[in-house]
Amino acid sequence: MIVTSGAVLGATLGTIGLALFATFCGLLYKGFDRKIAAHMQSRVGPPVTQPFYDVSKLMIKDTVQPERALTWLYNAAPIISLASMITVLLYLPFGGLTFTPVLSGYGDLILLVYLLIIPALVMVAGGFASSSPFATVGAQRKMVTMMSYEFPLAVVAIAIAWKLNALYPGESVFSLAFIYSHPLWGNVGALGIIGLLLLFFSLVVVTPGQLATVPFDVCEASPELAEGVVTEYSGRNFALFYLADAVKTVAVGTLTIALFFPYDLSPLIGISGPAGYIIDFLFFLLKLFLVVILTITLPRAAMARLRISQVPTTYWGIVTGVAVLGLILIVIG
Amino acid sequence: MADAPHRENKVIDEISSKFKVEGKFQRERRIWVATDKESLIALCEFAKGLGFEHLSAISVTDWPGEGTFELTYHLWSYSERILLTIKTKIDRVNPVIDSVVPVWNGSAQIHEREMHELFGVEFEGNQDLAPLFLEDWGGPPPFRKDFDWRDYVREREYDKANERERVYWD
Amino acid sequence: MSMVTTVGVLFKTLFSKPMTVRFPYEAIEIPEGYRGEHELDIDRCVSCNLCAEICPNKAIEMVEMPEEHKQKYPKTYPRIDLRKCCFCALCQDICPRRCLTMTKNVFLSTPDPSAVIKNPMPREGGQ
Amino acid sequence: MSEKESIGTEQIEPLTEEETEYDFYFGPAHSGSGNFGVKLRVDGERVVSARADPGYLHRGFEKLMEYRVPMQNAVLSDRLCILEALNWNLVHAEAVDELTGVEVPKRARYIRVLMAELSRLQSHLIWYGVISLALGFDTGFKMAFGYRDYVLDIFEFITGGRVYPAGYICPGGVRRDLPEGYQEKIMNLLGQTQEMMEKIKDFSNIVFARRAKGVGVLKMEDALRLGATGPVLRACGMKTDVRKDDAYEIYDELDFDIPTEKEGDAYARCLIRDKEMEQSIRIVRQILDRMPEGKVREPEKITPPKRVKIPEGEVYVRNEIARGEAAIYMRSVGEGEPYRVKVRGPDFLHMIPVLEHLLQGSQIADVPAIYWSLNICPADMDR
Repeated sequence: MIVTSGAVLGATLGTIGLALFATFCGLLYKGFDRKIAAHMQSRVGPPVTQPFYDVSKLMIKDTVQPERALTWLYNAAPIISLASMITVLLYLPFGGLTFTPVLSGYGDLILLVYLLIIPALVMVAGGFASSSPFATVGAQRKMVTMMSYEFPLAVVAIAIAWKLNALYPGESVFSLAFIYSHPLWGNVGALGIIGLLLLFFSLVVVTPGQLATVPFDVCEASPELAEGVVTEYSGRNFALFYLADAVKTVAVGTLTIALFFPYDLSPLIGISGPAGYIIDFLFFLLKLFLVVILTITLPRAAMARLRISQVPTTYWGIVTGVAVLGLILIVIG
Repeated sequence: MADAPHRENKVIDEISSKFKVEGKFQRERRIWVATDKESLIALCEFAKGLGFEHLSAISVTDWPGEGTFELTYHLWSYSERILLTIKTKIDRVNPVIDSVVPVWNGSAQIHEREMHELFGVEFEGNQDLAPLFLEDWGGPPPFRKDFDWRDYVREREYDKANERERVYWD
Repeated sequence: MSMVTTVGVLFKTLFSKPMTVRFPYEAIEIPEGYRGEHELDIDRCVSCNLCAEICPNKAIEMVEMPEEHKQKYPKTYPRIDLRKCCFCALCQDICPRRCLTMTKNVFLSTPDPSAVIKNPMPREGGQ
Repeated sequence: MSEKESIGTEQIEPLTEEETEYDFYFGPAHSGSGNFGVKLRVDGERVVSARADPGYLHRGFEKLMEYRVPMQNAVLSDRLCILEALNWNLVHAEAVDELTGVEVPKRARYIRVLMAELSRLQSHLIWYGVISLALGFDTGFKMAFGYRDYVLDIFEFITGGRVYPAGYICPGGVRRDLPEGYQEKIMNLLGQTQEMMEKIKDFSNIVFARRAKGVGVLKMEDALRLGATGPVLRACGMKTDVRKDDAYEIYDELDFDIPTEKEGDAYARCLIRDKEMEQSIRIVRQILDRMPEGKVREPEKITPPKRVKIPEGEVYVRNEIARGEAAIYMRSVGEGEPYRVKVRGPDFLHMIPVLEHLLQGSQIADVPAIYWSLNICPADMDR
């Protein structure tokens, strides 16, 4: 795969564009999430643009560094976590079918799953580096959560790839562009549909684990660990972690859409050309909004936090069982 | 409680038969017994036997005039539904008394620890009399009558320049 | 399953009116008898000093009037230091002439420290 | 780099194998603990031992009360624990009444119990809010404090202050009569509280129950030994309530029953609170039906501090407040100010002996659940 200068230019422009879009969209969706969670609790809640105020305020605050921290790792962790999050975006298909991922040819689903680990891993390293007992316990818990949700995530990826391979032998089934353009709902039997639903359910349960929102926010459980992993972070460092979290919300949401709802609106209503692109893009944003509400806001308002000992049992026990069952059903269906 | 005074008097008679103390029936469900320092532990064990298993509070009243500390043990019996208060006087200069932790272990220990910190009463037999509220407090036990906290604070913190503080001090 | 009822309640609340009130724009009406800022009707005050005695925090002090009002109000009148006051209204209850009363005004935060000392002012002078 | 010599990695001595325990401070500057600290000796996630570290809210109430007249002490008494200011007002007012031997008018006694029960109601709502925050259930916390505000509106309407009634229940009765139209305001408040209690039942879903069940189990004999009282003791199965055993005010004329549980764990303590809220609503309803007419305070006017005299004597008054048994020992030698006041708050026993006993051997994740299931309030422990 020779790399032409045009591709490099396209990639850099794509990266900058995507990074801006994802941060803006991530913060906006976090604002929606807080607003809707507030109304669910019969209160008014902050304005939708509150995350933007938060980040801008954090940017102007100065960073306080603990004396016993491992200075280089402590400061590098937020930067790496945001950078790795943006690289994840390059492999994700945004917008409708017409927008192929920026680096579509160079990576695929497996790479994506591993890239998603880096931000969490770096946050853990930052937690250990800040050497506060709260952060240390928070970091240990983050590792436990990471190990637990990787398993069902892998099962979901393999199940879909296996089915695609069965239907279209010889294609590069792991490439996201391919997955995106061949939805599975149409061509699986009745059992397959149930299998896909089970897989979708397990991916929905994995998302709060990845984003550390209730019921899996054991790593920054405020009543126990006073902000947990990010206890010692403040000012710009904390702002970078906050942005990485926002971008991760968008990334995980887009992954869910890519795997399960890659449909477009424009062919249905028969508009093509630039108008179709815009409609597809807006439809994509709507889908992302619904996914974010379903996976983050609803559990946040409805459930209490799990104990750290319950997190692995839930993931390895129930969620993986559901995912494997889904896999079997797809195989038969 | 139809037979109100009868129950309380029955308890008083039982106590005064065993110990030479004069019990006072104040009102329904309230008995006050004064005893001397030596027979305190025996009386407490006897009271616990009678059913007074809830040690509600231990309080110390400071009588600088008589030069004594007066300790009051407030005991409640869930079965009899009566409150028995045992009072005893100890010398004020070196206030030492046996600890009731063997009788009510658990709640007695923390009450005594507080009274030790605020009045300086030595409870023999209570191992953990560490400071409770007032960490690294330099002055004398603060709740004694002769400790005038206003002078203590006036020398240290009263800054004459601040006009608003004048009301409190002069 | 109880989780379904929880989600049901959440969606019902989502579409009903929130309990919270957006304070600067809408406000819950403060009832009568609320213990807020003091108001002194200086003409009926006989300076019996009861309010200064009963005040638990010694927030009230009896002071002479400034020169220009001295001949009209020769006695001493209560000066209230709002920073010490805990708004318990004991002074209002004990005042035999009911001339020291508490209004409903609780918006007392002010940047300038001198505004917190309420000196006794004649009525027409206004607070 | 700051010019101060900062500790590089080589100076941090590595933890040897057996020394895997380290100290873990839960509070006081901590989002989950109020102004009270617990020093936990932790091995990984397991708490080896706990040592309470009180004193952050010690204002020396007992000494302060020795320099003030009973009316001023009444204002002071609602700061003993602001989460249930009116209950503490009642304890102090009764102590002074018993010393002075004043015959409190009938209407004042009814108003006193009415306000005490409303204060218990809002204190239980805070309890539900805070324990659901400790378990991570954010909706419960926000809704509980929302509905508690309706109770505060009633306090504002009757006593003139939302959180601080400023000695509304004072020696001799209450400071003001009930304003016009209090009946239907309180009736629709009870409706709103019932609405919240339905929501509490709907919200007790699997995740909430799973976090609290079997956590912080307290056996009955430990509870008695460590001096636990009130809901903590009733959750272990002991059927006792100071309002029934040592009846004060008009509780002997009201009928209500005492809910008890058996397991004695955090979830049982939560169930006890829900049942007690129902009982409180029942009491308030009975009082509203039988509110007599008449004066509201024995000496109508407040006697000036110089001429106040408390007759010589000593008294020990016990009340059942939301957290447990609250008591005041008041000793007077005939002057205007009490000679000695000993305040016994229920949390003094719940937060040091009981908490240290329960935290031993628990998980870090359970510490807030245990901590807040005892409904602790550092104010009436430190005094």
